[in-house]
Amino acid sequence: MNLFGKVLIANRGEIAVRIIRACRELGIKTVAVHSTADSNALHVRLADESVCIGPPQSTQSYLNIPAIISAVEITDSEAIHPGYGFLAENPQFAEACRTSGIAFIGPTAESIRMAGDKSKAREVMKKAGVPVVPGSDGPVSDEASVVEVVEKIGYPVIIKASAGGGGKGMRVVEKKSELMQAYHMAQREALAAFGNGDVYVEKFITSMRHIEVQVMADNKGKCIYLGERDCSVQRRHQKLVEEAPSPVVNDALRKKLGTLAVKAARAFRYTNVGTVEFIYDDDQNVYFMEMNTRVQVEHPVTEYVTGIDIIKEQILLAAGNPLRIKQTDVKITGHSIECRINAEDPVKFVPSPGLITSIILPGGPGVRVDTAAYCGWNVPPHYDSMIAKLIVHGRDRDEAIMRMRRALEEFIVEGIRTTIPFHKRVMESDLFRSGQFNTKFIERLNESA
Amino acid sequence: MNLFGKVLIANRGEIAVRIIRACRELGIKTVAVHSTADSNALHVRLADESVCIGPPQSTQSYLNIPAIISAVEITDSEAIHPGYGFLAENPQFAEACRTSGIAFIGPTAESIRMAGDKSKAREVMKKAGVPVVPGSDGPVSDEASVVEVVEKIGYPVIIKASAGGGGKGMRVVEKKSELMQAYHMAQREALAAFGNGDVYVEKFITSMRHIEVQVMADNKGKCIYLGERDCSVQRRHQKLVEEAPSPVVNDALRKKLGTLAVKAARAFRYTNVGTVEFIYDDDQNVYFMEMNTRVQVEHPVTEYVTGIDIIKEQILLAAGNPLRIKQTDVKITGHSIECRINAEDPVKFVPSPGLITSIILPGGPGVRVDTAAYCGWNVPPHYDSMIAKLIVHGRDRDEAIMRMRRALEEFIVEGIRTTIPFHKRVMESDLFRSGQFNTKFIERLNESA
Amino acid sequence: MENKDIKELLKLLQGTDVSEIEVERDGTKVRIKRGFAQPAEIMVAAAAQPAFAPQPVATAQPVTAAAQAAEVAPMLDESARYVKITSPIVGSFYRSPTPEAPPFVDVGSEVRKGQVICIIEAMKLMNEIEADADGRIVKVLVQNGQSVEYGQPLFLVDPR
Amino acid sequence: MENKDIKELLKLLQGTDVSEIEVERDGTKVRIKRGFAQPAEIMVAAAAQPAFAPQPVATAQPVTAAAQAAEVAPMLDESARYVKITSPIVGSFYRSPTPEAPPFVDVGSEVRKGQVICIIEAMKLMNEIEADADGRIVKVLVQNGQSVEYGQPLFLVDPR
Repeated sequence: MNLFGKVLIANRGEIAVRIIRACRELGIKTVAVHSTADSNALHVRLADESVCIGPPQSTQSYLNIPAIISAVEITDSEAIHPGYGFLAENPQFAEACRTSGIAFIGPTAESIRMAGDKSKAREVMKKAGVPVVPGSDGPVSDEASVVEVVEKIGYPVIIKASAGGGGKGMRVVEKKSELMQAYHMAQREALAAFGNGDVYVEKFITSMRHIEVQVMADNKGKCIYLGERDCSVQRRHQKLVEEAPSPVVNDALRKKLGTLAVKAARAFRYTNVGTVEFIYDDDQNVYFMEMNTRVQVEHPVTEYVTGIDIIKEQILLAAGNPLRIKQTDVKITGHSIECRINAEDPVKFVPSPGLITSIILPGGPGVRVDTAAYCGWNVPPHYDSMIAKLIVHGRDRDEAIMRMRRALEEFIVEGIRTTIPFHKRVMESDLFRSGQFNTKFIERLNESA
Repeated sequence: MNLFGKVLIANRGEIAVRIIRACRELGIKTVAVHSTADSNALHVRLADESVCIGPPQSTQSYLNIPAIISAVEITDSEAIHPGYGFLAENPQFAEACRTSGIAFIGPTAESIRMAGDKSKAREVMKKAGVPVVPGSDGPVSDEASVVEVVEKIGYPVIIKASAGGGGKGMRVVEKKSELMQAYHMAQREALAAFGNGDVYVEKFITSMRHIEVQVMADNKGKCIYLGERDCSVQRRHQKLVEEAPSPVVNDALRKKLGTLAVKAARAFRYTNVGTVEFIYDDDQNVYFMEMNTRVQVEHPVTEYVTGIDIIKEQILLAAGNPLRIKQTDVKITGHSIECRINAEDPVKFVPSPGLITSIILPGGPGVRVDTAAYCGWNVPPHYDSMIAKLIVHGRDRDEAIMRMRRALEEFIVEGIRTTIPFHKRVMESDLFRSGQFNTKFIERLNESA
Repeated sequence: MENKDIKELLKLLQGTDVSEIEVERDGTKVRIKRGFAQPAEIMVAAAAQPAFAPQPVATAQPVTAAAQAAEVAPMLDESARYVKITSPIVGSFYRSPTPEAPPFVDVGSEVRKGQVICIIEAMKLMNEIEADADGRIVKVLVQNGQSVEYGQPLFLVDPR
Repeated sequence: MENKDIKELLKLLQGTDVSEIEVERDGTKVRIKRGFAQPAEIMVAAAAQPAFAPQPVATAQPVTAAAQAAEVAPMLDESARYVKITSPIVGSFYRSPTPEAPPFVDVGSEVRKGQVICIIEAMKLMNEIEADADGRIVKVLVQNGQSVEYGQPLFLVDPR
């Protein structure tokens, strides 16, 4: 088995801690990098070595490619794990690693680039036979083509930047009178944000579930899927609760989604762990949404129901090993739910950084906590507000929900506000317990309150 | 399904917290009882209500039957969960509950009494066809009978008090010249300790593994086993590390042990969760050792490999429900190990109570922590020194060991000393990793150091 | 670290020009400060909760009996000279021998050590509780019929 | 550490001009302060961190660069009037432009703002680091060829 001797983790917070755990279990030494705001962070305390790479602002520290490459060099690391966010889906970073002779724990720069260009990814999927939302073939370059596409697919539509992401250069159009203005606005925004004014048009699906499939591929052409995750509980496209399996996916649909996901991964020439996100609409249509070319925040729910350590497998794959798990080895057992605990006001979702004066984590059977928080830690205001992931497992969905309720009940954090009370409301709601909801869950939860 | 409305927990520490968790998941209200030394204890903070039942000394608080029954009465509780230790195996307590119309979450007083009288239990087992260590038939009442038995079974032998427990009234005899003195000494000790001078003789097995089987029985005559636990890593009969499955038990032996355990439980007319402990000697003989008529400290390793919440099932059984798990539903998946973390010096095992100034619990995949400790808690000197149970699960024994190593590595406790360094030594030792050891493990570990 | 060790420490300091000493051992921390004008100050900080420790009971779930104890606390501070009579057992508190009878004592009653002042029912048994001090009842802290836990204050007494 | 050890400590202090000593050994911590006429109390170690915060770096795994920073800390406290020049990037520290050449600066050198005082190699590039203050080099804090992290002190300068 090929193994790295030392891995540098180009991230912070719970995912950096998660990666240190996987490395330790594989006998690999770890290097933490950190900004000056994170000198006392848990990932720094737990790693074998640490390097301060810059001031608090991410652009000058966690997004600072030269500083990170230099940290690899001065610590003699062999590989970089990018985690999620920051540089994880930046093809230039993957390339910089390759140029410097550093193993990048993720797919190739080419796969990242192909999946990251949304209009290009649509084409690749169509060619591979993976259904995409009805829309234009590639970018629409003039007003006439826009009108033609929209007349074919019908309103509402969404105009998106080809190079896009993060909601920029996106416009939903409900009726004809708004179409042209929206088209030009989207082009202008896309140009300003990405230096590329290409936009494309898609049918806008208002009522959907967000269902995604975890895949794993080696560089010998083998690729498997680990079942789906349902991430329909979202607030402004921000996932808040995830679960596996999805309450609306049966064995046949699971196989269908899995097969499509593997097809998508192969089309992107994918060679690591990744996630293919699908739209599942009210008419039970499945459409490719996008591929996330990195490990995801919600990977633990899949780990819980399959017993597979995704991060460990990811590292082994990046070291050039063949997949050691066969598709037939993958069994889904019980049900798992994750709640993202953010340092935010639980009603208004306003960030609440500051000193944690007391923290008592839940424990006992079927409870997992992934966190970098501890008593006496000062949550810095510079980064993402997620301070912990609370993940439970039960024999079935009902047991998992009751377990999540009691775990939230015993999770005590003092000094800052957290979204724990929000999650209690979700778990107690009949809507969540029924399993019958879509991405408008939060709106409906607030209406019923 | 029958359910209690409110359960009083006649215990403290991690097991009280464990029981609160199970009750919460079943929607049952909880009442904590506590001594004045435990006013700030976590079980008191987490329970729905709490009652102070006496001063720090256990005899006047956690062993004070009238105070506990009164606490049930003033809180209108329907049932008592005794946990382990304290009153859990006291038949008078089970009887007092019955007399007062309180459900006792455990077997009947008769089963507790029958299994608690060791000489009687031997007889019951022999009659039921469960092998016991060669020895006398019941108590030996005169010198001639002692000699007769010993000549039949050969040296070394052990003389034990019939009413015994906790090492009192026990004498190992290596040769004939020591026999009579040991016999009389054991009688005298037994009389002093238990008010009953009856003793019996058994072959003393010097080299053995401690293997026990978890059973569950309802009051409709149904009884199943949940596989075995191996608890051979002991120090002075104190278990330190437990695992499931046992590295020396194959499917055939598992079935044999399970069948014997169910036979034993039936013979004791057992009606709750319990554990049948066996001696497994170097010649692969299996002998009944004793039955523990309560939940055990090490139950989590079985929970991890079976996915069954033993405490929840226990409460449902005590409420009169039939067993809802069939023997064929019980599947052993992966491997689980538990380390008992004590507030003790890791070399000399001297208790180290005091203020916990910092505590960071391990987390991530396959890690469970059962504890009542938190940052700012003052570990009282009056009770058992176990402050946490660290339990891991892996796809196989090797993964479980590596996971335990990394979990111990990230488990930080400041302010008091703990046995974490001891457990690191165990997990790193070739002897433990080989799986080939017996109850002399600690001696051999120290020799090799 | 016991008092004899502290005593020994104090002795050690005699005749030295040491102004302050701090010793931490086995979980006990002792700080001794000396001065000419003021007497020696000894601060033993063993059991006291440090500032950062979680609030003990207040943050927990509502606790019937403890909540009342909390109400009482400030009053006790105001009147440190009063003695409290606490419950020696868990049970139900009754102020009179039978529902119809007048209470054993009331605010203003003079009580003597050993005098029965209330009943606590536990396990269907009526336990007579006696005053453990001479004095005048200043306040009855528990309602008739209410549940009490071990150590819960029942009466405030102005001792004689 | 027993009382006899403390006694010995006290004896050691007699006749010295030590005003305070702190000893930690085998889990016992002793701090002794002397004299009544001494100047204002300076408690560097205590003030450095709030009592409740976990030790930041010291308790972690050995950390190459941070360990050196820790060594430097007390010195900085002694000489608060000195200015430190810190590394603006991560990389390898070199005192001279080529291995054969003399160092850019040495202890005692007068430097001016903007003057190149060392090189830090990062990503195969040699980055010239300039002094950000006028003054005299008091100490070179990093060995030639050693790795440095962002913000790590490189030189102590007595400013003008």
